[in-house]
Amino acid sequence: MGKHNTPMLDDLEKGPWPSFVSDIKQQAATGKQKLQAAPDDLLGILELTYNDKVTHWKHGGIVGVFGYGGGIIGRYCDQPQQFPGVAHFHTVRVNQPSSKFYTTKFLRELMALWEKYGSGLTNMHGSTGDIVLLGTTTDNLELLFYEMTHELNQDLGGSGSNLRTPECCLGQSRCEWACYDTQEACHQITNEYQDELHRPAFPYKFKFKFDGCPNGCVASIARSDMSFIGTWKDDIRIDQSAVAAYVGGDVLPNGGAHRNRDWGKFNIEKEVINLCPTGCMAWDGKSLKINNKECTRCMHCLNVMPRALRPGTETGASVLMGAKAPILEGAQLGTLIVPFVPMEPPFSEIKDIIEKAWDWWMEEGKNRERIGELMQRQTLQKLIQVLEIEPDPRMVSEPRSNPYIFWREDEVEGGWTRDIADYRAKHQR
Amino acid sequence: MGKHNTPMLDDLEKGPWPSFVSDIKQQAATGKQKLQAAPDDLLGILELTYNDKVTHWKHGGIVGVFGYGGGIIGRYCDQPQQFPGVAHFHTVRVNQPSSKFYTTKFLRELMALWEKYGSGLTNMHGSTGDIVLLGTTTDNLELLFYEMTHELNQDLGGSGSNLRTPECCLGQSRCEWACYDTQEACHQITNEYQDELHRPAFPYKFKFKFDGCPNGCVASIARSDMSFIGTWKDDIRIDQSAVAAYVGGDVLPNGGAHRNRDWGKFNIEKEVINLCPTGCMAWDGKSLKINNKECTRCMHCLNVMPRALRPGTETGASVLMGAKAPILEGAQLGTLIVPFVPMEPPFSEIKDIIEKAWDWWMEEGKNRERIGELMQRQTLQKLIQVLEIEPDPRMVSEPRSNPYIFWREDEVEGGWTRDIADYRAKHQR
Amino acid sequence: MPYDPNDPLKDRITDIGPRYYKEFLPPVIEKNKGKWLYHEILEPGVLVHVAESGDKVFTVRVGAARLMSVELIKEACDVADKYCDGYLRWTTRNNIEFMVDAESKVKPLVDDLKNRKFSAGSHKFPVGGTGAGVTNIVHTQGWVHCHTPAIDASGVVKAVMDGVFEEFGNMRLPAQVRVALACCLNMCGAVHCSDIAILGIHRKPPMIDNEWIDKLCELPLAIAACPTAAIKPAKTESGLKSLTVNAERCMFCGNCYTMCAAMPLADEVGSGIAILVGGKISNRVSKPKFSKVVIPFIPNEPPRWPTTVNAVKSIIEVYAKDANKYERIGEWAERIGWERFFEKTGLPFTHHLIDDYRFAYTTWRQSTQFKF
Amino acid sequence: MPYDPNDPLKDRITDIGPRYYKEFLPPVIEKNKGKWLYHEILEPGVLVHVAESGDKVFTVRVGAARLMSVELIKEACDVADKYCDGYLRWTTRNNIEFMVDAESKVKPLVDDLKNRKFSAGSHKFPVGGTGAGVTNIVHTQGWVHCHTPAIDASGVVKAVMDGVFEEFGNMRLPAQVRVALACCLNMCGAVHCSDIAILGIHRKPPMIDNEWIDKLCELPLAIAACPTAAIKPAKTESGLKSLTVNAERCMFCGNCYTMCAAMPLADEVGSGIAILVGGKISNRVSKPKFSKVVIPFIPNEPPRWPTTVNAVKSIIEVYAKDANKYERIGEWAERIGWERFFEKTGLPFTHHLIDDYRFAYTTWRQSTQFKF
Ligand code: SRM
Ligand code: SRM
Ligand code: SRM
Ligand code: SRM
Ligand code: SF4
Ligand code: SF4
Ligand code: SF4
Ligand code: SF4
Ligand code: SF4
Ligand code: SF4
Ligand code: SF4
Ligand code: SF4
Repeated sequence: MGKHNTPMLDDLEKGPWPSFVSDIKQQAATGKQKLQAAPDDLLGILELTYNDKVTHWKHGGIVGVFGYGGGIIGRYCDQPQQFPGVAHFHTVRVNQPSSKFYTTKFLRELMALWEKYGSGLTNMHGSTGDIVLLGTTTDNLELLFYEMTHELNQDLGGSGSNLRTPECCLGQSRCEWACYDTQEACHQITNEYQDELHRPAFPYKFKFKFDGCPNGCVASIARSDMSFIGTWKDDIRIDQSAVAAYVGGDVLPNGGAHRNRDWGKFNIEKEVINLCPTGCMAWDGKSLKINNKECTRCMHCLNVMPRALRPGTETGASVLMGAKAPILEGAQLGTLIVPFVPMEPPFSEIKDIIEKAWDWWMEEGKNRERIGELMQRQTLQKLIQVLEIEPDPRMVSEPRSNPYIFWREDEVEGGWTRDIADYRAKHQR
Repeated sequence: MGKHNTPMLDDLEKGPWPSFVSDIKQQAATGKQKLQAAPDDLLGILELTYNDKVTHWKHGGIVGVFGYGGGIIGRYCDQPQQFPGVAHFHTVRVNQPSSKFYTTKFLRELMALWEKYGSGLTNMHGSTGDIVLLGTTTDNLELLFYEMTHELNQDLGGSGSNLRTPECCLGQSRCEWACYDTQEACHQITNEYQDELHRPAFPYKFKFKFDGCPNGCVASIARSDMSFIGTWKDDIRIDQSAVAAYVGGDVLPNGGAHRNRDWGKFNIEKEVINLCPTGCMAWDGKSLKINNKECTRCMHCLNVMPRALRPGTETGASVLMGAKAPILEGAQLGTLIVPFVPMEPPFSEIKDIIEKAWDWWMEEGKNRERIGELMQRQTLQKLIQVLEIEPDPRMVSEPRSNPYIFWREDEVEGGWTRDIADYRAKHQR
Repeated sequence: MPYDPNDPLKDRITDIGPRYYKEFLPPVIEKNKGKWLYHEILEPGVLVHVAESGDKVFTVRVGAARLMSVELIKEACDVADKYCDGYLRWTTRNNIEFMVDAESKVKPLVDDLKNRKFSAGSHKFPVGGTGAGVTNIVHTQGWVHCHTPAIDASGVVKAVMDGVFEEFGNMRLPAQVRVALACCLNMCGAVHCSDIAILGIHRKPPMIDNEWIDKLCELPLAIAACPTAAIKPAKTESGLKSLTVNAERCMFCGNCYTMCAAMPLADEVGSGIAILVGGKISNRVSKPKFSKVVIPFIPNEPPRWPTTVNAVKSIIEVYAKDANKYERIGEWAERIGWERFFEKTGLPFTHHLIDDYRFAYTTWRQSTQFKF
Repeated sequence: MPYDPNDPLKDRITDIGPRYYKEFLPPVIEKNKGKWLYHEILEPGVLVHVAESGDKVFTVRVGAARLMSVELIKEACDVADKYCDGYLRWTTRNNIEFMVDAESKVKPLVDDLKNRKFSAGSHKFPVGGTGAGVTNIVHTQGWVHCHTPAIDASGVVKAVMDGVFEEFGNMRLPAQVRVALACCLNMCGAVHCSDIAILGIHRKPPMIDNEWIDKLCELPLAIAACPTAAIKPAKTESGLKSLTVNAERCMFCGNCYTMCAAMPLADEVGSGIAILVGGKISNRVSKPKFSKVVIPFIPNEPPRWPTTVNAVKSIIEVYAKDANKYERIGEWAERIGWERFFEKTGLPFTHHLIDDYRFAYTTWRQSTQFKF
């Protein structure tokens, strides 16, 4: 047993799912981490919290490395005497590589560094995508940063009113549906905007996420202020013989994703044709027809028959904006702003969109106002105008139902200034 | 040609649809109306307006009959010298009988009265449902009212911040789908609340409308602050042989409502089963099955096969509240408040609902605030509470997605008052 | 005895309400009330309802300009006396219904109705308005009687109904098409849930009648009336109490004018028509829907409003060609997607059509599902 | 040369960004990138992707507690060195993926992974998390590191994953079920679009630390932080500048505490868990959806949160029985109607679940369509 008596946490060592308690204890046991007492004291303060049911962490002050306005989250506990090992317990956000592939060499070096300067504990990964090094003291920060940049050629991620660490799905690296290279886009955009990422210049945080297709494996439509979701313009590629194979039962539908339950024989009518949200598919018993003009590329049929159907070849991305969590005005999903944009390096088209949007937001946004909130406050019309794009019915699910149109004076013949006298000449009181 | 030169209006005498211009001219020609010059001058001022494209009517002052705060809309034109016949041109709202059946005897008497005291012009009917007598002068009002009440046993309708004239669909009088007697309900509620109808005591107008079924032929869900829409609890009555007749093509679907176009042979799968919004119907080639528990009584299948399907026999109404036009906060449709209420005379159940809602609205409503707007301002929870009914998922299309719950202090163990000292004892600054 | 002006309260009768509907029910209706089995539309405008008793009632529906003279109503009474034992009714959409209790009585009635015309040629009692067609237009007062309209009502309705008259006497559309007109945002026609709505709108902020406003209006009420808080107190050079309107914040709802006669909005070129489509009231298949603005503005074009008439006609034509049987305009637009609606109708999608009011966010598209 | 504290700017390196992902791609991935043809899930946690070249990559996915020690990561590296030529990756839901380029290499890898356990018995690398099952829970810091939580994160996740472990290693649900946890309304887990969301909420208004608030906080910022304008300036008896909260207007969002450390909300009994269901992110069939609140409050029950675990399990069980193949929880609830969802799950529908925020009206039922 560890330094503290932790009966409740010990109970969490039971059960099949990996126990973070066992893991922290094992780290404590090694004693290799710079903050010797940290793992034990973390368990100690957590056990105390399990008794009190109120967190024992305090607001973090401004903590960081020289010249950066982000990347470190300051954190202090409110029982430093009892738990000196975690009295100061700041986290370090390390910018993960695109879609989180690693060599063991790099990981071992990074872990060695973290043992050398921290608690030996991490989050793999943070919700935004960073490698989160969990808990160290201020005096370790500069050294950690210096060695990380010099020896690992690795930079920090974002926090505060900055660009946050962009993230992407694995895309073309291991997925047949990726409509553009999410990894390359994510990497290039991250490097293009290093200054915005490290030095707060925004009203609030800003997040990019890159999904290779509408399945949304990196949840960009819910979790990023600007979301790039792969799509295609031309026709779904069909291999009719493979379709027949699915119908014949030679291949499991949906890549075997339902294989542990007997759902009966595959029924293409029921499982594909009738579920197509646009009703643009037809199956005549021999061949599958798709009226691609009416397809909204929802991915369902491709998901069900990956061997038979593939996205078109004229690919790019849709750009959505404004997703965020509920604070303050309620959660938002991304709104479709640019239906289709090419996604080839050097990604000039999207950089143009990004910069116009940022200029507007930095100009008009209030303190702690996300761009999605600004869109609501200043209207979608306004955003479209600053992006210099035309209104498009694809931006809305339906036209307005209220007749409260804000006409502009220049749209109304004769303008707005009128002389009441002229009116009264025709209309007595 | 009439007294005034009206070339534009004369153009509206052409074309097949009944010409209100021809009709006004024919009334003018008879010269029988008390306001001799009214029809001609009405055409005159309208022709002038067609030139100016701006109305020539002014705000109406407070005009009415003694003791009533509604029923008359005052109206004056802004060119009295040019059009003396319509200088004063008030309308009289006459409370129509349930679903607007008339004997010629009654109509002739009413028309005689209107010739005797007015312009000889009417609206059959106003948007709320009244017989609208279009245009007379103040001095005629009391006489008109006196004779109407004494000789025609007929009262005025509503206007102003009153209960407005209730209205109903024809219901059981000539429709096989009526789930309750809309005419009787409309008549009894109208008489029960005569005081509210004639004497302004509300923050704003209030409208009742009675639809016999979800088809909504009197548009109550869009046009009334409180809407009573017929429905049933038990099973749809099926006549399988009649179903077969439809399938066999012996009977036209939808009561022949599509007969002037060839839509091909009736296809019960396509036209009924697949259009059922709940997918609760099945057709095995011989008999039609309905899983009534899942039916939401949308009426589609009954509409398509009126001879085969009939509503259940355990009937009543759903009560919806808050419908209104867009001024001010945007249009509203009625919200489902009471899923099912019996609708038998003396209609005590709904009177109870009505009076509780009114008490709340008269207590809390601001000037010119419709009850639907109050519902939005003070929440649906509040309305439910004043009606003393339990929250029901049927009242919403979905539960809230935001987590911003306004907890009440009595719901939270230990209440809200806490001592910061106790907190600090465990949590240092 | 007659009314005595010197003693208005003398045996005064009040609060008696409407006449009891039962006095007015035709015998066949009275007898079979609540016992109807089914109905059929025999031809446009002609319905039969069959009762459990085997009795039948035949209904002939005719269109009517809602603005009606005593003279014309008397003529309708003549018809009812001649064929319907002195009974008739009006529908909730301002059509007239003549009912007879035997099939044999239908033809003579219909023939008579079809032959009645105004001297200038228009029908007095056009038969139709049933089933999957265009029935009468629910409408309001307009320039004939109201002080707040942006457009006329009766004239526009006459022009549009002349334009779609074929559909009034036919049942060849995918479903019923309900057209409504309201001459200002007060929407007395409750057009907000119509298949096609013709709505009068203003586009110029109210003028202030500085000399009179303080005499004619309760200034605080006018200020409070504005949903966008665009109205503020002001003083004229001459020192009179008055108001000013921040035109940038004005959305032309006219509520201030409703409260204050010294703030007129109506303008020869500023006021006109907006077209909304896709609303419905019935709960059939889909839930009731609001109509959506698809044409933000069409100028007033008396006497025949040709642009408006053509817009309504072409929307109906495209719909008739493209929609499925039973599909209302709104259901059709949602199935094909609004981007397709604008493509097929050829209507331009302008910034005016994007919601920017209270619930704007809920109308934006939060999905990658769209059609190129 | 090493870091020099006296001259931090000396050959300082900044703005270099992350490592280039290409350095980290396994050869078979690098070679076939962008040329994958299709995939198949061979068994829970084991995927194969086939490339145009005919090459195959086999992926073994294992669950992980997101809070990980250096020690455990090194062990993962050992596995990757032994079987995967020194490559591995993490998924967007905090699982680890080991990839091999030949089918023959799969079994030894899987067997090895399944045998690795912590001394106390829990798996280090449980295989699963694919297809129509329950994968790892996306979560946040909770009591392990944050100052605003209403609940713990790691402990709740461990308890819930133990409870649904069977579904992690199986693919027998109608569709994927994505569970997420956020320990306060800031929702760092972005749980607002999850099939099942476990959300920490407060129910007591902030306390005011009168003695310190003016020293610790920018009072105007705290006032401005409140979305309901519940916070007003105040003075203590002792005359210190402070704030007061109108508890009636407080909806416990915690934004004031985020801005001001002297306004703590967290409470032993006041804070706890709300359960939301029916959200989704993919555009598959239906558009992305928000999760809806179906259980307004469950107390904190460390260490195993039994009520929460059972709630999640029973919702999944009812869904598994009742939903159609491919149907996400939200699609299922909408098809059967929310009234049925509450009936089938046995969850009570209380006033807390009715929206009363900005878009409340848009969530009310404007139709007669409902199920008894
Ligand atoms: C570490 C992380 C949670 C985790 O355990 O993974 C995190 C932790 C915090 N978030 Fe977050 N957020 C994290 C991802 C998110 C996400 C998810 C995402 O990015 O996809 C969201 C929701 C999406 C969004 O951005 O809206 C998120 C929405 C917030 C918010 C609400 C912002 C809003 O506009 O609604 C706050 C409040 C604030 O910014 O003051 C917040 C604030 C915080 C703070 C800094 C607490 C505070 O108020 O100062 C937390 C520090 C906790 C700690 O002590 O470590 N965090 N935060 C995530 C970042 C790790 C990483 O860099 O990878
Ligand atoms: C006569 C009528 C239109 C018609 O031609 O049929 C009518 C005429 C007027 N309405 Fe209306 N409303 C009439 C039915 C309606 C309806 C339709 C309905 O009742 O189904 C509505 C929409 C439904 C609703 O109540 O929301 C309606 C919503 C309004 C409003 C907006 C109310 C709101 O809360 O949004 C106003 C503005 C106001 O009350 O100040 C209004 C105001 C008016 C005024 C009194 C103008 C004014 O601001 O003072 C109009 C007098 C015109 C005139 O000079 O004759 N009228 N009004 C209808 C009454 C006839 C009758 O009694 O049968
Ligand atoms: C006479 C009238 C009721 C009254 O009290 O006056 C009436 C009468 C009938 N309606 Fe209606 N409806 C009448 C206004 C309405 C309205 C109100 C409105 O339009 O303002 C609606 C709601 C419109 C909407 O949804 O926007 C209405 C929606 C229906 C429906 C649903 C149709 C749909 O596809 O959604 C049916 C069912 C059907 O037509 O199969 C229906 C069916 C019927 C039936 C068949 C009922 C019956 O069994 O007798 C009647 C003859 C239908 C026909 O004329 O084709 N009635 N009906 C109204 C005639 C208006 C007119 O003169 O044209
Ligand atoms: C590895 C990962 C991407 C990554 O960059 O790390 C991934 C990988 C795949 N996803 Fe995903 N998805 C991954 C997170 C997601 C997410 C994000 C999330 O859950 O936070 C989503 C959106 C979830 C949602 O809609 O709420 C997601 C929605 C999908 C879907 C849509 C499923 C649906 O029914 O809506 C598919 C298609 C399918 O499963 O048939 C899909 C399909 C796939 C495929 C089959 C793509 C492919 O051809 O390789 C991959 C294997 C699926 C599997 O594991 O069953 N992936 N996938 C993520 C694995 C997370 C994990 O460890 O469990
Ligand atoms: S989002 Fe699309 S492209 Fe990216 S991993 Fe998921 S399925 Fe593949
Ligand atoms: S992608 Fe979706 S919309 Fe397109 S054909 Fe397939 S199922 Fe239909
Ligand atoms: S609402 Fe229903 S009951 Fe009333 S007339 Fe229309 S169809 Fe018949
Ligand atoms: S009434 Fe509507 S929901 Fe009910 S069975 Fe008929 S079509 Fe289906
Ligand atoms: S809609 Fe407007 S203008 Fe027309 S009658 Fe009603 S209030 Fe008057
Ligand atoms: S028209 Fe409406 S928005 Fe404009 S000033 Fe008047 S009340 Fe305000
Ligand atoms: S969700 Fe709230 S409590 Fe949890 S980490 Fe984020 S900010 Fe902290
Ligand atoms: S918790 Fe939220 S609502 Fe309550 S006082 Fe603080 S900021 Fe305002």
